Amino acid sequence: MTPNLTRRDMGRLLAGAGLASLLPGRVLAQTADTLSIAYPGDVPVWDPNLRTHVVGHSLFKCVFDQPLTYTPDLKLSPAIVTAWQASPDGKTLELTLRDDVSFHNGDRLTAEDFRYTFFERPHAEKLDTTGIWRRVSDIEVASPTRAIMRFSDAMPSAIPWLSFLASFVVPKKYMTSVGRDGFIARPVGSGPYRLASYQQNARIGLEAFDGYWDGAPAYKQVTFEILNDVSSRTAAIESRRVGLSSDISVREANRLGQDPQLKASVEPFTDIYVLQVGNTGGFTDSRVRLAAHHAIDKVAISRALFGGVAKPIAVPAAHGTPGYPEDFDFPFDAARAAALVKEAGFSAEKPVDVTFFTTNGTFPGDYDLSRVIVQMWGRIGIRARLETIEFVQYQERLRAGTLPEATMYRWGNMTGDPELYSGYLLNPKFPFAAWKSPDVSARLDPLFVETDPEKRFAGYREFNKWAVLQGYAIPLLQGVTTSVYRRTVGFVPYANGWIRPSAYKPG
Amino acid sequence: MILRAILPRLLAALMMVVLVSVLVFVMLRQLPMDPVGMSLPPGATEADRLALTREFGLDRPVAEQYLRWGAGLLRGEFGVSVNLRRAVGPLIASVVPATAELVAAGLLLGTVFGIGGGLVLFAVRRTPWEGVGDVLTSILVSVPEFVWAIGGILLFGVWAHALPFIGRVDPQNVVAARTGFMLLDTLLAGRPAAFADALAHLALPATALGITLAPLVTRILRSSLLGVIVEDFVQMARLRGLTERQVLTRHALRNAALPTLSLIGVQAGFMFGGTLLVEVIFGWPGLGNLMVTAVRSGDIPVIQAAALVYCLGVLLINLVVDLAYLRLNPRLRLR
Amino acid sequence: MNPLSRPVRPHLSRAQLPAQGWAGGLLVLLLGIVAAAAPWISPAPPNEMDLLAVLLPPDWSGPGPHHWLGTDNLGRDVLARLVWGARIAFVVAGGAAAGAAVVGTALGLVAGLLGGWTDWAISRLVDLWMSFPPVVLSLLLLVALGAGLGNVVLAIVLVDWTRFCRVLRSEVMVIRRQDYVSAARLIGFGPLRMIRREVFPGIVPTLLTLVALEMGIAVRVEAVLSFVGMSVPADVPAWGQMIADARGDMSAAPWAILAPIGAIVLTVIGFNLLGDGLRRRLDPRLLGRT
Amino acid sequence: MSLLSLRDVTVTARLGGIDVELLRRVSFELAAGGVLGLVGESGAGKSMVGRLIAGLLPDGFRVSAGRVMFDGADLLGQPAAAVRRLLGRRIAFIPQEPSAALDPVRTIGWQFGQHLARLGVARGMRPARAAAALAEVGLRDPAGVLGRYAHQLSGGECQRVLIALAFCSAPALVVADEPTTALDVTTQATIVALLRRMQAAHGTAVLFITHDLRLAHDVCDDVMVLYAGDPVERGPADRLFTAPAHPYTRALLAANPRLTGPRTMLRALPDTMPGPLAFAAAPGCRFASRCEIADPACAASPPVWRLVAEGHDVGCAPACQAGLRRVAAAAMPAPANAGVPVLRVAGLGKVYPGGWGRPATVALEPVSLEVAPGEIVGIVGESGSGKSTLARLLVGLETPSSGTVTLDGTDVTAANRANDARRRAALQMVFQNPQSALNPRHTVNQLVTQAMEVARAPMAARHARAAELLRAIGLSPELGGRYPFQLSGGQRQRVNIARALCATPRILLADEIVSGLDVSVQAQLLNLLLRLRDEMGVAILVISHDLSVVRYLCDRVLVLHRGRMVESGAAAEMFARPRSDYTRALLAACPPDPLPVAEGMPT
Repeated sequence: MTPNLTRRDMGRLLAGAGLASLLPGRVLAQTADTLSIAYPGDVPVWDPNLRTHVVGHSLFKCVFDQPLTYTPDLKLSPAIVTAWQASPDGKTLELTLRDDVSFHNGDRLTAEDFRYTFFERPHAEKLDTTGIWRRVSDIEVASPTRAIMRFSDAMPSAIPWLSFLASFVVPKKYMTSVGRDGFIARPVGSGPYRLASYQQNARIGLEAFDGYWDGAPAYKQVTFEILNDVSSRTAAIESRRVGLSSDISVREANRLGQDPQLKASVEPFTDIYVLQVGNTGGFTDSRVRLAAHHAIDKVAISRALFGGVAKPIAVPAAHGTPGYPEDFDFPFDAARAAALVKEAGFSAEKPVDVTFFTTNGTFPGDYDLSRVIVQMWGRIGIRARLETIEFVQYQERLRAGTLPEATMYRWGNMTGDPELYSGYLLNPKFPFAAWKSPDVSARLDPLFVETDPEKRFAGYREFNKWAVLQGYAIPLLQGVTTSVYRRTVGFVPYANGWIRPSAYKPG
Repeated sequence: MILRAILPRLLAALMMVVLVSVLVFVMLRQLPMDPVGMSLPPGATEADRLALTREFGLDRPVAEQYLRWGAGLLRGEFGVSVNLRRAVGPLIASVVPATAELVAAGLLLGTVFGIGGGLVLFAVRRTPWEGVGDVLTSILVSVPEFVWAIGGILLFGVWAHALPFIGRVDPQNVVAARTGFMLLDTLLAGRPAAFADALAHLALPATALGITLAPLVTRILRSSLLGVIVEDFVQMARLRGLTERQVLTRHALRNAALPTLSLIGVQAGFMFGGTLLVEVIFGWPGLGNLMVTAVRSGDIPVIQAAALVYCLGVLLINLVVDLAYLRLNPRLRLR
Repeated sequence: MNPLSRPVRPHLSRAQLPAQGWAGGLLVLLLGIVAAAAPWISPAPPNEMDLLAVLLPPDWSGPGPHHWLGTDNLGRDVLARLVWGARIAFVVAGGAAAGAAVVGTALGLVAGLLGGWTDWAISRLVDLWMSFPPVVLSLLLLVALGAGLGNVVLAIVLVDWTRFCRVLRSEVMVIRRQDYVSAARLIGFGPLRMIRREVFPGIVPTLLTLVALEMGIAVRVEAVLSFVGMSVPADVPAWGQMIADARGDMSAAPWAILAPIGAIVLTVIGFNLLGDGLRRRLDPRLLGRT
Repeated sequence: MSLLSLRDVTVTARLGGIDVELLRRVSFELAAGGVLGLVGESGAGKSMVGRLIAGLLPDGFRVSAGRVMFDGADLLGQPAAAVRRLLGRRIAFIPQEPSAALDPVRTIGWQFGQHLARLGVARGMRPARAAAALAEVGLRDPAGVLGRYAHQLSGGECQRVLIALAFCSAPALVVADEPTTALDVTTQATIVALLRRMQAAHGTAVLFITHDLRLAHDVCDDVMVLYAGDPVERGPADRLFTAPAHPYTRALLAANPRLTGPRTMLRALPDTMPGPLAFAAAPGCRFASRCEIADPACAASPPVWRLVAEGHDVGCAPACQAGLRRVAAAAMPAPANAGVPVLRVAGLGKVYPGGWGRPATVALEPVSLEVAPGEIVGIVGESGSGKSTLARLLVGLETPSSGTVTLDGTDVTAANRANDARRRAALQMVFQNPQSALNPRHTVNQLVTQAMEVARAPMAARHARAAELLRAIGLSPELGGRYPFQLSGGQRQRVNIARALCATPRILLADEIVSGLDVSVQAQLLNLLLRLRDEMGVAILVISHDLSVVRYLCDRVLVLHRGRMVESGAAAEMFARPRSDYTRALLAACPPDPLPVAEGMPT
């Protein structure tokens, strides 16, 4: 930071200023093996275990590796961990690690690093992973390629968690030698890319890691341009200043998709829009809650706001994930909704008053969605006072248990696991639950320790149906992930919304 | 002598800094947000929350929190970001040059165009063009700056494809940050192409900023010139045989510069804040983006440091303008 | 003495506003009429959504009811929102300007008349306030206060009272030095009568000018606050909110963003021209320095 | 051959849609090395002549007829650049407001250097040349002055700098436009002396523009009198002031209070000079409306020049030739008999305490005086003498540091509600500048009855009282509905006086109430004060820097100098035999009266 200018520097300053004025216009350099991506956010900090950060996940995933990963169509797939075996009581998990994985600094990745990442670090430092892996009592290093995780209580969700937020393997040797601050300044992972340059909140320069176990990525240079503003991201691809823009509005994506040089990927993914319901005010009456659900025309909303791409959901889970009961439907039925409201003693003339919290701009379309729902409710006798809050305030109210009747929220779950949907969203023991009633815990607690995957999934499907029929949550739509890119980029959409340049191949 | 003029102003500015820091601190304690809550991982318990609250010292009385913070400031420590878990000082230091560069460029553009406009309007006084100029400046001041920013992106960035509008420099032109000022760094790296690129990146955001300043400068300069030009000493200069041009350059401009300078001082302060919007729109990695992110995530240590830096910037600009004013206006100087 | 120098006419009622001042006044009047007549001239309720008719382009063809300026992303009639938005603009502008004027004038009068340490304290308070960039301050205030029409007005008042205070304070100081104030004192005027009869009438023209300018500023600020997502409630059709709503689709549906931008720019121009006209009639140099 | 001559120069401007001749057929000759005075009241067009010569008439003003010959060439026929080349070289100007005529943000040295550079003086020579020029005008420490700014110099010093600037190119002609008006009496005298010395030393011709008859008489060889853009009379100064031929010149002289000779009533012209917009409607003699010997033909026919004596001619309508009436000067009313003093001031003084590191300032050393009912007492002093401080102490706008003020036997020194009321009832002040003293937002009626507003008097009563007061001060009650800006300067000052009279005070404190007013209006107001004294028996404290005004009005005089009373006593005694050095210096600084005392006034 300290300007330390020599006389030679001054000479350069002057010469450069003179030269620059002679230069012709700029040239856009985008060669075949470089790719720049307009992306909506930065990592909080270059320690992947420190914070669980949804937006930063794709970025971490470029530089770091996860034990397990997902295929584009959301199949759990081996990564550093090639095989896993849980004991029947769910208290041990045996993992086999690849032997050909090395970190960017050349060190080999072994079970020691695994133990360090998922046991030593969470217990020694204050990390977000501390809470996640609380139930890990030890990790035994059986050999450099074999690790055995031991749990104090069964943790069936350990498998999805190994491919979820903050679960990135970090190099023990390097980390302990340079310390956390040194690591953050020069992060070393085993991912497909190494961090070449970094400007906080602005630009991340990545270089392909030739020694990557899964083969060096096709794009040798990848730059993430951090553009928080959606219209900037739109303009960035429209003007071809980037090869790929992620997370822009559905309509703009469709419009840009018409461009012969561009393609748009507009897909539903694992995030879900859900109205979190509070056990308060008018919503203490289940008839009103159910009426509120019946009154929402999800198909029309999807068509108007998301070009029909966002799939309506009947339970708080995405279609195609194990917890989704495809045989179940909760229909839009304004007449039935009106009847239920009437049964509860209200009507369009004498409406039930509720408060409705929404964020504005925290999630794509959040505010629009909320306003449309308010109008739909108004027709059947639920008069909602819409209040815009900041995301922080949401968190604060959620924790304090002072959320109102309804709150608009988009729940993210890139694993598709049902526990990470309704398991967290409705469990009154967790801070994420807006609805608090004991009957939920009674049904959820067994599922949290159920080790048989099939039983577990079936249990969640039943739980989801039950919860919706109680009106404990009002699921709305799946989120939509949008990307617009040059035709030549070779983009691969992921069902969980990941942006993974290492998977793209120019052509 | 200079010192005797500067010292009281410096002391006043210092007092203002202390007051501002108190105000920032107290105001932020009123915000309905829980920085710790935002910062907790999934599965965290109430005990975790309390532990983190203690760690950040948020359980102490506000006065004590302030004293701790203030003591830290004196040591050059701004605290630790709740969300990013790193020292706020270096974080701020890494973004301030970008904002400063933007403000400087905006000020330069606004002032240059403003003064040019003022001279033109002065030259066409009492002609029909004066009315045209008036209406034009009225329109210029009336359009909010974010409209200019969006319009600039659409027009020059997307449609004409002439200027970049993302960040400070293209990826292939990234150079090592030595001063943090991209224009300087590119030159120091001896890369004129990168310098030109940085300049091009600066064009749109700086214009969006400067375009709100220019008409104000134009107006004040014009009206000051109109005021000065009827003063006795200007008439005397004419009576000594000076041409209108000489009268303007030798006497009128320097006198009219005083109110213009005051205005630029006040507006530069506003402009410093105006960068916030422009930075968000142009993805400019400066203080504004940091601040907005921090507000979104309830990161109070960052918000209060950023707010303080904004105020410091304004106070610094005011101080500089004050001193320049002092330099230009002998009537204020001590004998 | 120049034979042509005529005494400056101090009366607003006899004001000869420059042509632009009239143009500005006319524009403001027109918008005022639109705002007042919104219930009668609006083609549709401003918040009525039609999810089957989102982002329809402006339609002028054939008979029957049209969306003259098209619809927005929620299928609301842009013209209807524009017309009702004029009301909000006037509420925000009027409320903010009145609030800032009351606070700023009161403090400015106190500071200018009492002088001494009171003046010192108020001036330092103003300095302190002004060291916060307005955008930053209003952002913080709105986070603290929460969104809402009243809070938008309050935030603008809290940010902008300093402008009134500064200008009017110096104006009061000038008047206080006038001999007619001493004369009135010698004749036996008490402080209140002094303010009411001698001082206040003198600052009224400046006050009016400032109010006009402030109204323009308030309309702008409302747009900026909406832009960063902190403004009026969902069911209030404000222009700034319209811009924010239309921004995501501005290439696909430019009418939805151009209409409110045009309305804002016209309104602000109207207030500014009016204020400038008033200002030019009074002292072209005093106000410009603030 | 004369250096500068104007031949029938007419300046026309378009005002309010009509062409107005602001100067009408002005002709004069100025010989090399001579001094020509242009005399007239404000608005007569004197300054326009200067601007005309410089070719710097305001936009929209043009010379519609005539020639301006300078050094054998017609200035009007030359391109602007050619005329400009003469400015600052052959033609130089000395301004009215010296402090405002120097660039406030440039040093004197810089401004001098610029001028010398234009004159072609080599860079290295300039400081020495400038210092020499400043030394010539009698500035001590010329080198020091070069490094200063205008605001660091006194008005007199600024004027010396400007005179040095004007003379450093050895110009053939210097136009001095009211060069001493803004200065104190004693400074005026030194500046005039300097100007004469410089003029004689350089052999420069001077066009001396002034409103001050006494000064013109003292300084000029020849004088031309202007009235409302018309030259009315011109001739050698001595002759013109001893045997004025034009009724206006005579009226001016009759309205000018004198420093010597018997005190007689001034004869004031009625009304005021018409403004430019009225000119167009007066094709004939513009003075006709105020002229006591005018006949109907005057207003229709333009003046005709006729020679009165060698080098002395008068421009007048035919009526003038009919002859002049002679009126004997009216005697002054006898001074009122002194009774028990209504105001008694004992040891009144004001010291401003010093602040951090600043010494205390003595604004007024203890002063004592008494004023009897119906008496007029003058307080004389230059700026900074403490006379305004004394006034403010008396009325209670400031609190004294020492001494007492007693009104009608009651001590009202302490500031409290009861004393304020007593003070208000007995003592009222007329402020110097009616522009500032009359709130422009109130009507005349409201203004003059302001005192009744506090008592919440009904409107009808106020209107009645307003009419009464307006009549008393010689204004038509019809003016009551007007605003101050709709009145002339003299009328405003009358309103100002009427307001002070509303509560029928026993003492009126008149602070410089005639400074800045034209002679004819001044005479009206001075006579008004005398009449008020006689009719109402009010005592008047007159504060003035003008000795002739004080001599005319006052029975007793107090002289203040630098916050100290240096002399007090009966007026007649003081003017005849001043006791203090300062008073003597003051009197010596005044130009002598134009007329030999014995001759009397032809009118």
